[in-house]
Amino acid sequence: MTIRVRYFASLRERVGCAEAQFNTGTVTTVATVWHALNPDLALPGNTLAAINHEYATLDAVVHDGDELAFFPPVTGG
Amino acid sequence: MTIRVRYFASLRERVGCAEAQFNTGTVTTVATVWHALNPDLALPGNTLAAINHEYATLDAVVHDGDELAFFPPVTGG
Amino acid sequence: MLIEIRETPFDPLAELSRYQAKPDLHGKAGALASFIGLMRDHNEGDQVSAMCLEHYPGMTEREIARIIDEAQVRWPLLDALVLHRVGEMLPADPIVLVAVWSSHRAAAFESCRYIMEALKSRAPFWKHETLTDRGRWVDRNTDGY
Amino acid sequence: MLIEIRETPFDPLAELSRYQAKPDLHGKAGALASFIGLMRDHNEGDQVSAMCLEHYPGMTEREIARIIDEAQVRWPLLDALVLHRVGEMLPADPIVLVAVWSSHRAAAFESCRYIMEALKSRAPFWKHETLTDRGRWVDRNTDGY
Repeated sequence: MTIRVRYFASLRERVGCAEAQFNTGTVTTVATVWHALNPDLALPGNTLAAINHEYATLDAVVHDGDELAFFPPVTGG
Repeated sequence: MTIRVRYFASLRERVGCAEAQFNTGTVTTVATVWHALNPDLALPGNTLAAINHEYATLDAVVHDGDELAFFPPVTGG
Repeated sequence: MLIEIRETPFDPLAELSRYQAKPDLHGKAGALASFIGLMRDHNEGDQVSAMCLEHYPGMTEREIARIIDEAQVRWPLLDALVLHRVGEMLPADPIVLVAVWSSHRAAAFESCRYIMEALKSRAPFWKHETLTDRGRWVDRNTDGY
Repeated sequence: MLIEIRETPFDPLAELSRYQAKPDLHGKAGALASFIGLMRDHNEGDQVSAMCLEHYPGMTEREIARIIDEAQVRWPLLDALVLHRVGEMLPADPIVLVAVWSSHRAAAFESCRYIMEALKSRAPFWKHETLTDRGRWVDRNTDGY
């Protein structure tokens, strides 16, 4: 299955890219995707994640075709 | 001494006038002025009073030249 | 700071735009909280076709100024604007505008509501409604908290 | 109900005027509470000369819609309008407008603040400030209560 991964704001700068693709044959969680794609970068403690535009926890399961986003605390308004 | 007395809104309609003058030679309170001017009309329980544009209690003393106002609960905004 | 009682219809958003252009707010104000009270065509289950707002000239302005002073003691405000209509009005007419500028939003939100609630409970205004078949004085304001 | 993300400067009071003209609000709305967030020229002791607001297109709009839905469950609202700026902006530029119409003022005040606070804590926007000598990401929003 294929997951579209997106990074925003300061986290995008730290990771060094805005978007990546993740392919796997097994059941995968949000945290697993991060570690597989960023083996040398610990997930910052305040990172937020969203699956298909909805907030998700780090142990949430991702499915084929999902869009998974990682971003720092929001600062709008 | 002379006190200018004003009535507003529904209280003006009950009293039947917007403005009256009260003359006395002795020390006088807000309640005394009402009773002297309106001997047949008990002061409605929710009436508010102001002396010179500032809220006053019924036992506040009025002085020569004061403007004393009586009015019902306020309903602006 | 500006407090005005208006005897003719006013456009609160246009007034707010004009006031907001003050150069001392530029770049300093991070938050503008405002409240606009509008005349409804119904009240307590009855249709209301018109309304007349009476006030106590002089005391009204002083009482609103005291309320704004109290708010300025409690919160760090940059500026405040209060406009209130009096006289004959029709449904949908603006009755009152309360606007507060501050650096941060908590002060703006809280002081705007404080000023509005204090105005409703203390500023000497009285509403007389015209219903289909009669007129009536509004006898009290509902609690806003 | 309207939610829009704007990539160019907007005039929140003019937008509010336009939206307020909707015929279904006429005579029904007794209260309009609104909040406008403006860019300040200073933050955390530093001068800020410009700002760039990033967002997550799609999720931002959906999250704000969820927030308004929550507010509509909690309070009897007649209508709501949320506009938010993204991209490059300068001090004094409007960043966000939250406006709520209701029959009565308590619902308008409380839901306006609720929507604004929820937007600040949940809607995916990120501010990057240009200071005199460097740029920096704003790392978190201050608590608004």
